Amino acid sequence: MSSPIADLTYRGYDGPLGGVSKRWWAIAKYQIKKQVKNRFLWVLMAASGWYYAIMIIIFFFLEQMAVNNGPQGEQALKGFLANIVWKDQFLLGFSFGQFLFFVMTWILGAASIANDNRANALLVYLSKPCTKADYLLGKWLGIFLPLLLMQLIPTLFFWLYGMTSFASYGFVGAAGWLILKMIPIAVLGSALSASVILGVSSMFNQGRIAGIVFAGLYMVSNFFTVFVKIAILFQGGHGRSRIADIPPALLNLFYCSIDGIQIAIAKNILGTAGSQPFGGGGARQRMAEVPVPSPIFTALIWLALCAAGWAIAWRRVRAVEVVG
Amino acid sequence: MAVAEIRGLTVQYGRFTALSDFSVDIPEGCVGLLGPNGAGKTTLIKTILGFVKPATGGGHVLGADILREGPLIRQRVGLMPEQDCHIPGMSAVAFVAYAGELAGMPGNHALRRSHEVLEYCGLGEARYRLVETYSTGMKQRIKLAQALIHGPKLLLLDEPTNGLDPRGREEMLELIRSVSHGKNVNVIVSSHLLPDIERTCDQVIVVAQGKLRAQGLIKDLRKVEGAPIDVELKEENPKFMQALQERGVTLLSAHRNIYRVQGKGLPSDVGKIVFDAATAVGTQVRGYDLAQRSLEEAFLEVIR
Amino acid sequence: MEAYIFSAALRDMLRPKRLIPWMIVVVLIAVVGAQASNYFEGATAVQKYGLLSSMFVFRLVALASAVFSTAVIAQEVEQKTVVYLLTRPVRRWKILLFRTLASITAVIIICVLCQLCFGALVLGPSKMFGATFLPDLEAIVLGAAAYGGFFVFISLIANKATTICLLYAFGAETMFSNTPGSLIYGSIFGHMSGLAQHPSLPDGNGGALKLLAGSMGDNPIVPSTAVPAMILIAAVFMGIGCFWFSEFEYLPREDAE
Amino acid sequence: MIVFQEASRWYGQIIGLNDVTCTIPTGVTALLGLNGAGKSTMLRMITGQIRATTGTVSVYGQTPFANPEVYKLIGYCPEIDNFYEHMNGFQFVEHLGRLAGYGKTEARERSRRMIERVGMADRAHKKIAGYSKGMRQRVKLAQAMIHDPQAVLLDEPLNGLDPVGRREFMQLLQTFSEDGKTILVSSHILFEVEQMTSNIVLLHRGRLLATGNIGVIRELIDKYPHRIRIATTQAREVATQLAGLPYISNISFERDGLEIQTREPDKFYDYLPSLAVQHGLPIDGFSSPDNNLESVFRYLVTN
Repeated sequence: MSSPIADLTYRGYDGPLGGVSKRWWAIAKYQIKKQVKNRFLWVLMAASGWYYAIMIIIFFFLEQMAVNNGPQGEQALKGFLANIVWKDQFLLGFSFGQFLFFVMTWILGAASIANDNRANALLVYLSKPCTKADYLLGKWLGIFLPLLLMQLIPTLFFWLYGMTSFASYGFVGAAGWLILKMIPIAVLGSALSASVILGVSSMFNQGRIAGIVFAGLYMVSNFFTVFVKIAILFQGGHGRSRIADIPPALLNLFYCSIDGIQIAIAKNILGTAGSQPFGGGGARQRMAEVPVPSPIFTALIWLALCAAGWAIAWRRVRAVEVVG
Repeated sequence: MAVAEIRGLTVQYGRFTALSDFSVDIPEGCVGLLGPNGAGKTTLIKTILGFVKPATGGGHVLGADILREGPLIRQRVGLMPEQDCHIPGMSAVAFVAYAGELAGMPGNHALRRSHEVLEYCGLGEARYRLVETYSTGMKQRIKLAQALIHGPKLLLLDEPTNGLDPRGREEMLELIRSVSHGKNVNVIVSSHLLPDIERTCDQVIVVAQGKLRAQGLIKDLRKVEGAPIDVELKEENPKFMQALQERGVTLLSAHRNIYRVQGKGLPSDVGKIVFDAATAVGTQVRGYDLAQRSLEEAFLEVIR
Repeated sequence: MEAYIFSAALRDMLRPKRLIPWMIVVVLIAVVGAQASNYFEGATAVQKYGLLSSMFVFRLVALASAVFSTAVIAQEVEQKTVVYLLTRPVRRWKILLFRTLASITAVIIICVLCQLCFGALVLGPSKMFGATFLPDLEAIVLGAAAYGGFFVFISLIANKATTICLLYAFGAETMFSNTPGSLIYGSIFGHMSGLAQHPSLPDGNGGALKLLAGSMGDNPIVPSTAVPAMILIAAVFMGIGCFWFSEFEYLPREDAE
Repeated sequence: MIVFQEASRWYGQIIGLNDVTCTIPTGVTALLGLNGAGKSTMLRMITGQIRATTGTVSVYGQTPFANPEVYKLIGYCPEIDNFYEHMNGFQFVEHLGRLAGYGKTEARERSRRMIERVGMADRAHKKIAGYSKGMRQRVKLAQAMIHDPQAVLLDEPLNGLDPVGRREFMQLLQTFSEDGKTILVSSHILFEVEQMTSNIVLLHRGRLLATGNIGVIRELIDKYPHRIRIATTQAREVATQLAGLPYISNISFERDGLEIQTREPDKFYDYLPSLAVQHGLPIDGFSSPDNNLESVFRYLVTN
């Protein structure tokens, strides 16, 4: 007996309802959707590949020269390529992107839990069939996946350029499989950043403050990295490297920062200590690079930082406070 | 058929016992949950949501076990928390839809129903606005909307009128009444404002010191022994008492301009005497009814 | 009364939860400083100490001032508890003045501790109370006062005071003190260095560190002008601050619904 | 004595209070109004946190803005739920007592007394961070009264208290008012106000709508139409009698009686006894849903 006048008062919901597991995906999906709409992030991503971009431009001009100027140009290109160690280029690109990765992490993650804390959003999450683990995993994935994507895209772009333009110069053999190494590097690096910012964000109830603290943490820890760099560059002041004079324990300080540990991962996985940017330096006056750290050292710091981030977040997010 | 049955539940936080050997059957319909602060009300709500790890005892909510099936319970129950809460940076409609997705609704269903529920909660025109910009009254409404989105069979409302002004309170109570009556939604309202409970609920559960103190219809709780009558005068009038006593009506108590009297015979007979007495002393009767305790009086007596 | 405002504020600012992180920073600075001092050839211990304490200890004064000055009023406004302060039978300027003094004292305590640790590690316990000690102490005390007065005033008038203060201390001042010309007179840090008169490193040494220590340009400031200048800065800004705080409304924000 | 003289206050373009003139006498006065009606603005002006944009406010003859003399005379219990959370309740009250100018021993003694008076003696040494809403309200009240002020201003003090606490709180206010203090309570829980006081100041959108005591409210009640329910077994006979009265505008029948509507309640109530006494009709009871503050309020703010 349906009435011709529709009943617009409240009615129950009889539509489909999913199971109560995998709620984390709903959270992650929302986070990611929100993040990818942020155009500024894409700009930052493009900027983070600045080293690759400059290299591509240099290569492009040298190639043009080789095409237009005949053997002379060919010579110049070959000379330049001789100085280029491909895996070092990936290392450099990744290292030089670090600051922008940091900014991206900040934007992606600083507010993730902090703003929820302020708005009591946890009450909404936990009064639905979401557990604390769902919540944290969802938030973490919401930072990790976009960050991973944005770390990989410039690398992938450079690799594709290499594959298409320098296949005949031995790129495939020397660097063709490097992309497979860059993936775990980006995965580990993004996981680290995401875990740390998750922990920091959970400690505050204003995204702004969490961001400042994360930046502070980054800057302070980066002080070690910068300090070692300066020590290497300026020590003695005579332009010659005294890296051998610096005790290894102190050199390892280089890796004791958020940037440093990611560079350490990259060095471990790529298996190179790196070289001067833009193929510079050559044999003439090689500024020594900080040597590859022991993989165990790297793994320990990485694990400790990730665990710390998660542990803090786990402690700070309290399911018990849902009511009252 | 009870909405929730709890059997022999003891919950302890450290040395503090929040609930001790607590058993209750929460009936269908709209039930008021009363109790002073620290009485175990909050713990009971947590129990119904499947959040507590009791020392002993157990129970079922909507057929799901409170010890093992917490998430399942929370999919069937909607909670409107006491504190302000929202998810920052979202418009109302996105927020409520997201809450639906969190409860397991597919995205498109959630969005459709989000519009419907917001419309119903009186936020139809403000649904595209950011929740942060909402006023207190609107924030209460959106909390209700996010609790209703997944069509729960049981709705828990924790202080739903907190911070609302008289107009907002009335609208909120009207909303609660309309969901709880004839829509097949069971409601548990916890509130310190007893008149709100009086207006929305048929039954109450009174909890104090971790124990169930009373349970039953509000009507029964408010009954007064011996059926006396309350007479309200326009103004206080001491002569009125005397006039009553002369006519054989005993005065039980007087509070400002309200007099509780006990006479013999039917209410209408007593009424005649009262009118007569009032006319004799030249005062005006403004109200005349079978005495009822306010729910507040009843409550204070039960928990004492 | 005034004594109570001061001591209560000081106790609050130096309660363990706040003090412990600062102590960690102090120890960290001392350790890093001691490590760093191993890497300058041909410089005496005093020269190294001078460079590094300008770089670390004096910077800590600015940093701590920026943080503690917000605890004077801005934080109370933010957490809305300023209402309790404003409705007490005390003149408002007294509240501000004595809380400011408390924050300056807190900064001095932390920075002097840092100076002591730093001196003990870089110069060694026997030499740390040498010729540099008193001028440095004076620079820290007066610097804390000048920064404190200035930053508290900023925190009264601006919303994001900490950011502004840090930008001033680490951005503008670094630039002022590294550029030639008279800009350096506008830098509290410049006055502190002028007062401390740290000897500079021999030529060709230090490089980028000199930039951080703010000793690239020549510092024309001498102690006899630095002392009155810093006292003046502190007094003027405290004065304006007291006036401002007494005359203007301090409502917790976001309440005009 | 708190006096407003044509006082107005704007926040930028937003209106807080618009041209209010009134006097708040000793005893308990309730400040009523919807959200945003200007209640908090009014209290902030009295406590000298903000100035009047135009007009004047005077508290015991003095201008309150940043005036320590005024703060000696008034105590303020703000609406905010913010404290120095790391302190315990006792420390909080003592701290504010010291700031009120008392020495250590005196402040301690006063805090102890106040805390006892607000019923927090057993819980005062727990951290405020762990307090429930009710405990917070009590601590806030204790700090407002520590210096034994002449006037106490309370912004929504009953919010979040449970019925037991509320009753105690109201009794507490009653004892203060019996001591001859001025107490101004803002609230929007009207049934509580009714129990607390007979004096009201009603604000609506910044304007002063009504002020006065229960007598004024009575008159207000009588000025607008009333619905009155009459319980009787002979509804139709009663209706026949009433139908002839000029001030009855509507009669409807209900399950156990009838409901009438009248434009002049006073006259109707005068007439009513004659139904029972002269016409011998059985009146089992009668009551009016409009006979309370809540409906006066609704009436005033919707017109």
